Amino acid sequence: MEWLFFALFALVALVGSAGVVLSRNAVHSALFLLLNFVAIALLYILLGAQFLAMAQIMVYAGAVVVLFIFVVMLIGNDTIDDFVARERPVLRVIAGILVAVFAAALVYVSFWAPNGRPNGAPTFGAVESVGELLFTRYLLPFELASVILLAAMIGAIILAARTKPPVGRPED
Amino acid sequence: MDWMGLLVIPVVKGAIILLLLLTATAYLTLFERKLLGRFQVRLGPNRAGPYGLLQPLADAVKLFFKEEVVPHHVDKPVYLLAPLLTLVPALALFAVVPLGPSVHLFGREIPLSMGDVNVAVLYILAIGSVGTYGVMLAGWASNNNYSLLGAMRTSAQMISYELPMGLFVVSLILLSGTMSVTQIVEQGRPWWAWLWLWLGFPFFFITVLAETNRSPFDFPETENELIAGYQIEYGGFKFAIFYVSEYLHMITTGGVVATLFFGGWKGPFVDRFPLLGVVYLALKILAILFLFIWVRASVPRVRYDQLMRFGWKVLLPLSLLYLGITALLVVFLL
Amino acid sequence: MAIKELVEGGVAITQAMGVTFKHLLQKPITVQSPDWEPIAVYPRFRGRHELRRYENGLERCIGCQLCEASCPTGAIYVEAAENDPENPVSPGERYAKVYEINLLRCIFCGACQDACPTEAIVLGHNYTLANYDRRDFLLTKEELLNPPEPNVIIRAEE
Amino acid sequence: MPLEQVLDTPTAVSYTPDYEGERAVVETLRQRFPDAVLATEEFRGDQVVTVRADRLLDVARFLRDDPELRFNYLVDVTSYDRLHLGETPRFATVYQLHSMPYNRRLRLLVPVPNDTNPVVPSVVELWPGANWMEREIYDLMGIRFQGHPDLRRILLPHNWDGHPLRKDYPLGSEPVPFSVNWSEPEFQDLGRQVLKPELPLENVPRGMDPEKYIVVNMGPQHPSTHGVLRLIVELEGERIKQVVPDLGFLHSGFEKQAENIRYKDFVYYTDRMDYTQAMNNNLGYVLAVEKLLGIEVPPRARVIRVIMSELQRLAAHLLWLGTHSMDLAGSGLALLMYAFREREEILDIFEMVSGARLTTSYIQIGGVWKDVPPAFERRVRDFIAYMPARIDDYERMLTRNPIWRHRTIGVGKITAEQAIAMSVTGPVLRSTGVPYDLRRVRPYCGYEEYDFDVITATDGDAYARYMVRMGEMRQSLRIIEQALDRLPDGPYKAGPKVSPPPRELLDTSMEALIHHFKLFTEGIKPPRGQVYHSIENQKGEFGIFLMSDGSNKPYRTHVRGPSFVNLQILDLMSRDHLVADLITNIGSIDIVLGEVDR
Repeated sequence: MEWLFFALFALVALVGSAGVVLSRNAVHSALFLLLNFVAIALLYILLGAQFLAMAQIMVYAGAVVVLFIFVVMLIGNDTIDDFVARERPVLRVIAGILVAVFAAALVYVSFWAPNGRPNGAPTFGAVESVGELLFTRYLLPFELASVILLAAMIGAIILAARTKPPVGRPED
Repeated sequence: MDWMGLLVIPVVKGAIILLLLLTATAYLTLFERKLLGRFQVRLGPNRAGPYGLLQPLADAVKLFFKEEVVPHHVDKPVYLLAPLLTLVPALALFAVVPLGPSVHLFGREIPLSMGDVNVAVLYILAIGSVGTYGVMLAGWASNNNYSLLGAMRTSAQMISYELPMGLFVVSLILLSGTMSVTQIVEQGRPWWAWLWLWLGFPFFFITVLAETNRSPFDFPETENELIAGYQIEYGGFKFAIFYVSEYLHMITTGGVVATLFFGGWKGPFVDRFPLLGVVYLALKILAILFLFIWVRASVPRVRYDQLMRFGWKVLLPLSLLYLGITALLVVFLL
Repeated sequence: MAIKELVEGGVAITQAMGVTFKHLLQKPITVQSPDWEPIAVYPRFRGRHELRRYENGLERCIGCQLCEASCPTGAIYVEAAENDPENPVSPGERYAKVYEINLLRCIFCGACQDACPTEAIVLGHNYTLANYDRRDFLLTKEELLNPPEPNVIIRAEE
Repeated sequence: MPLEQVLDTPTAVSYTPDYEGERAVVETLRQRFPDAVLATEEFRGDQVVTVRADRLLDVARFLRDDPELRFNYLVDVTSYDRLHLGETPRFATVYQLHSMPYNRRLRLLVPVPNDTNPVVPSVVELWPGANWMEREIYDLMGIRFQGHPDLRRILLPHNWDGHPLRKDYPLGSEPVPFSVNWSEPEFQDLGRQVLKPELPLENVPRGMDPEKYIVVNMGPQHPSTHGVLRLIVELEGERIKQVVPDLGFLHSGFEKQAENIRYKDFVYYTDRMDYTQAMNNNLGYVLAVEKLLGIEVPPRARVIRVIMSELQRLAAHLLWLGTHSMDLAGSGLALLMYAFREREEILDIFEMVSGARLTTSYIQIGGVWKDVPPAFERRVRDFIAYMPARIDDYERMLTRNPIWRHRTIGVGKITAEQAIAMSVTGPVLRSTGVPYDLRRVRPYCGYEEYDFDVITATDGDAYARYMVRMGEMRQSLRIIEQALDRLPDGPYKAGPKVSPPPRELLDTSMEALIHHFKLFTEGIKPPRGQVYHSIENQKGEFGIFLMSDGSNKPYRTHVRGPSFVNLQILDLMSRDHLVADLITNIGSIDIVLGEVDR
């Protein structure tokens, strides 16, 4: 029974990722990405990692893709089409490199990497284990990531603050 | 395989809950119109059936038999997908709300909730955050300046208010020590914990109003500015889905609030008559819905930029402060 | 400062909610017209036109066409004719052979009833004037002489 | 249209009309501009100076800027066509000026030199408020204004043929269907006509860039434009770059209408111009006709008129409060119904006295239509007794409500100088701190005898306008109470020359019957001349310019509507604000499209 669900969700994830790259419309791409994220979240649930699944939906579906769509809505579709059309040769080279890298990764994972469920299966993906790992083994990357995010946030605030403050009631 | 436990019971339970939920939604529209009418010293709908009880049916029939129009300038797949994307999260949210304690039926113990996930609180937040899509995509796919403005407002609003809401919920998790909604309801709390919880309730309620797009934060629609915002190009059945989702969202959020802050199904004599729990929960939800409508009758709408400023400059610091104090309380008192 | 504002705002909103709650307990002001309750109007209410008669059954209208002349929109049409002395329609020399009012043009200003020297044309109390056909808005003399009973309560002026 | 120039307009307001000073001003003009002043005239207390068109700007600038004169407020600009008067040249433009610090009024007549291509200099550079008024003249009379920044048609479609207010413009009409002509072909398919849909022309106004910014049509079908107002709004995100109002969807041509009906018949039309102001508009028109006739009305009529006028002001403020708060809140806010409940009470009183709730036509030439019924006084006293508590309730819902304050404070802020320069009147002007209220400045109906305050605020924003209107409601109650206390007995209308004689007399007095017939067939015939009279209605200065050629129909009737003039300031108010503020601003200006579209 489990493999049936796995096959289903994996297929959906694949269709989703194919849709991301194949659709010409940026919002459609983002929607396919959403589909992909949801499918992957479901795969996490199959693995018993409910917390990861929820985090996946909350962070990626609830925030990241929303922001993608928000940006696309703000700048409009046309600009993206122009961008693609104009810079196609460069993009092809970059895309080629990326495809090569990912293909190599895929081949490595499929044939040489350790397979199956990670060890410590019962607590895998539970809140406690994730929290513990984050604050012990992966403390440095965790802190680095937060510093980078903080820097990005400050940068965004500075960029945004350049525009006029909203009129209406003067600031208290 | 335990077909009974795995398939039949959840399906039957789901069907019953769905039916109840949809009926409740239909009557919530009547409840709101009646109540709003009384707040405005008028009667509200009273022509369809006794006391207007058939009004939801009349509305439904009207909306079902309307011509289905798809304007030629819309992005058709997304345009059609958007109403569903609002409906599904609103429905899914209710799955983790425990309706009452377990009942014994046909020699089985049946918990009165769809699923008892141990990360239910996170589930609520996650599903709530997905609810943005319907509105946002509806606004974008309609290809209309007004709906686009509505969609942009909504997405910004929902993202902003999810943060303080999430932080309040985190405080709650700290206080309860669990992420399972069933356990949050069932475990006892010391009196100071209740008091502290209720102190934070008004602010949490504000974030809930913003998340459900209720007045005074009803920006996506803002009939006075953006006419109907994201719904402007929708009519008939598709509009009905938006309409139902909105009210469904109110009920499910009411259920979540009642569960998290007011002890869910708990009340006197529940241990002897488990089904009484459902009644208590319904009453608590009703009280919260009353509050929703009361606020709507009483205050003007906040302006969009002020809403954002309030969210980021007042609610977010407040929720952080609340979280900090909760942590201290938990460490020293629990 | 911010906290003071927050508290004051909370108090003000609570006050506003208090006002609405007070009204929740009051009796609704809705008048369920026309199905269950009639509308109360004052005697001077200017509704659908009526032509009056004297006690003895003679028509008050003497066909002087003053109403037609005073109408600012030209909604009245009067055609006068000589009374048959044997069988008079009205007490004067002449009477209105044709008397029509086009309600689609009428603005219910009451100039006709002010102008009428014999108080023949008056604006009655009927306000339910909706119809399905434009022709039905053309009030003939017959309809004016036999007005329908309006579903209203007349309020006291005293 | 922004106000580029720095305005050093005085904002003080004098409450004593200086009629002597007006004569002195005419004398000053005569001496200072002997070549420009063609003629002077005094009629019914109005000072009229005829000025040569090529010297208009010099004279006007002198009038505005001279420290002894300071005619800082351009009340009205209009025009007339003298074709049927047999005078040359054919067209003339008319400027009503008011000096706020000295409380003097003056009318400038400017004969337009060329009959076939009439052009006069524009006064927009002196009084920016002249903009729409001049556009209206251009549209309806075909006089062009040299130096006008944006001379386009304003009310009629841009491809309209001709200028309707000219005397030789054919008067369109449509026969009224009766049974005698019902079978005529033109009535055969009445009500079944199917008009071919025509797409309106795409007209993005000059200076707007739909490629770069969002350009939206707000209206003509929009819930918050209070009628068929179309605003073309250019937005950067939610921020407004500019607003261009497109008017005329409800244009009914009431000025042309007025010229072709008898004096008394136009009273019924004044109800319908601004349907929230029936009593006040009746009063404004009737007072102008009475001024033209040179008659006084009996004291009882005067007091009844004051009561009605104040009740109407109150009713309209309530309507404003309800709709404005709903604009800012959505249909849920219960305040709308509370305000309407009280307004219904006032409409009940109107129904009691006049037989109609909205289109009352109660105030008639020479007095009022009928005496008030016996129950009237008690009814009004009841009303003014409980009303203050109700106003407290409204204030409890809004005045200190943080959301309401955030939505209105600082929104649509204008300065006193801007408001005066744009000819804005009423609560919008008073909210900037200028205590200009015609009930005090140019008292009519005996307003000088009443004790009331002119409510002002200082900030000139939407909140200030709200506070001013709330204060005015309370003042109206005060005035009504005083008026009830002094309601004298006696006749309620003037003699049989202007008002129909009492009905009882018709059966007994032949003379009364003759007067009755004469009044209803011929009407009244005022002497030749022209007057301007204005009153303070709930929205601002409502003025009537009347010209009589001695016949029973006015030769020219011009209405100076406060909604039309006040709406001009919308663009100035709304720039750099957000979309939501545009709604606030429209609501806080308080317009009625029936009058804006004229």
